[in-house]
Amino acid sequence: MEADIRPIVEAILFASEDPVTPESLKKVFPALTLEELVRVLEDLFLEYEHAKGRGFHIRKVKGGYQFRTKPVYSQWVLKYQEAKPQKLSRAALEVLAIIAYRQPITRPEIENIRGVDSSGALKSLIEKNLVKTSGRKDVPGRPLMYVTTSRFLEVFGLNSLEDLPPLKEEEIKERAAEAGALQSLFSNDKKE
Amino acid sequence: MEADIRPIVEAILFASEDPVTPESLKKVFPALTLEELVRVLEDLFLEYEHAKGRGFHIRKVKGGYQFRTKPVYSQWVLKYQEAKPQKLSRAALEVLAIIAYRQPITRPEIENIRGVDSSGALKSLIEKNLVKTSGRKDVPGRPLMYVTTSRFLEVFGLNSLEDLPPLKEEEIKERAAEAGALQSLFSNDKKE
Amino acid sequence: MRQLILNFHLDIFEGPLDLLLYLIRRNEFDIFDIPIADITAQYLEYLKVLEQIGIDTLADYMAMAALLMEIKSKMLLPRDEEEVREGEEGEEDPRGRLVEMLLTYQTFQWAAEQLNELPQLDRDEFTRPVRKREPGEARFEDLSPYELARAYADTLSRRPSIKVEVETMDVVDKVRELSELLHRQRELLFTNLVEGKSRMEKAVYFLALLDVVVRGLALAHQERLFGDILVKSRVISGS
Repeated sequence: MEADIRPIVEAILFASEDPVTPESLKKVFPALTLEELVRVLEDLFLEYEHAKGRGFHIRKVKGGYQFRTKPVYSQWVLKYQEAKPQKLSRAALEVLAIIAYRQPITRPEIENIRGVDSSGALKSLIEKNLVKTSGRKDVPGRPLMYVTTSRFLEVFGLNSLEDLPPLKEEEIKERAAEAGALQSLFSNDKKE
Repeated sequence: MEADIRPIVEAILFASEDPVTPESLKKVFPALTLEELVRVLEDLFLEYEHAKGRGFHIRKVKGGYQFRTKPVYSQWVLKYQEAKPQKLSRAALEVLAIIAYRQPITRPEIENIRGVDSSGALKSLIEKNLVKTSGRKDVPGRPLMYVTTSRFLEVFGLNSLEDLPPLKEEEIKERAAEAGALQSLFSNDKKE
Repeated sequence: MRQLILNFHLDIFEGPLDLLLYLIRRNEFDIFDIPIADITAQYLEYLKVLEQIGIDTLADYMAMAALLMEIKSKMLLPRDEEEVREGEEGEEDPRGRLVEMLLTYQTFQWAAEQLNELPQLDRDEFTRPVRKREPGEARFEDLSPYELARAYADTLSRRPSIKVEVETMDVVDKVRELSELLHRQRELLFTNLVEGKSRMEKAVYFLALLDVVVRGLALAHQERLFGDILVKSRVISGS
């Protein structure tokens, strides 16, 4: 019986983020005693402890068992993970661009420009340390204002925000025309 | 050399969320050729393929290699995690199959094959990131075209779209030809 | 009781083709030689129940009923024997298209089953949950400041164009319509212009109004926020 459940326990260990305790295994194997479950976990632990040429093993943490890569290989794992480029989602890139060019800016203002909810993208940018809050805007509701971080400059290879590429000529004209249309509407309003 | 890096590669695989490609390993081992890296990955793959009593193995996904638990133990893992398995409805599976084999394809084309409105199923597939739009078809009305995503390959554990189970196209044609034969039979039938 | 059984089956049908395939299997019909009168009768039985339940996809089932009845009537037509003898190609089984539809759909039903049998992530297999790394470690792929500038420009340019893209033709049409109206009546109220129009149409009218104002053809005047907009022609009539 115990031999049969070993690969099952191994699969459970493999797929869980936190250390697996004998107690927590009880819910999966109610027919087994705690002692039996401890023995299965210990067997697995020892098997990896004695195995040669493996990149990972089992560690006893917080009263449970957890798969971890071996410390001797940590530099390689880190090297791989750092070399592996992360992708910014399209939404995140857009929000980042708006903040970069319009900072400081509030979330409602960002969402006004994009026309869609941007909380998820904003959150991921903060997690990636590309964007941070910087005080609150002095308008009703006092919304948080967002700015880019120094890490942002680093990632994009910029010396300062002044190094951001100017927007394309046509783009600026287009925007001016857009603003102009609304302005004339406004000024007509005033005139009459 | 290759023997020495095997545990390192194993550690990298073990600590990586996404499938590890030989190309991405190149950055960690610039001195090794792609062929050598492929051989290390293949050796590891085969080792786990032949190992008995393990709870997990290596799968080839999206052109890379990834550790995953073995499907036979899924019910136990789900029970431990107190999670419900992610399942697709039959309608969603049908639409997904049509898109997978016929991409790029428009919604009217999908609905033509299924004979029924498929907007709900399509929407749920887009929400699950299994399907995305890819331009518009150059026909009147310019309908959106749909394709499968790389997440689709990941979820179904496919290396590429070529790994899809072959659609028995020839068989359909054969059957159609048979139908033709029956048609003439039919007209003979009437004659007598 | 019978009704209940029918309901149960209807729930699991994915559409008219699925229902037809079910009927073919249940009756052990030959898909290449479907007794059309028989299957039509059975199909219509089911359709009655569907109507009672009032399902969303009723229209699709009705379309199939129409096709079945069309085929049935064609099958009843007496055939010209001469024609049959002469043109083998010209003579087509009225069921041909239906058989083709059923076969294609059946193929993809089969394909869906194949997909379903593949081990699926988070259903049959699980990856290692990898701890999130510390912020600041991230490297980003193919990103340059220009990427950022393009994203910004794209975002800005997309804003007004969304509505225009949907009904490009309409804006042009509406501009023309608005110009003609202004030419005739000199001034008008925006609410009168868009009265009874769909939301999309209202938006398009508003874009048209902006366009006319930008071209200097008209003046727009709004007394207060959310108030009505008075549009006045600036074109001197008769010139």
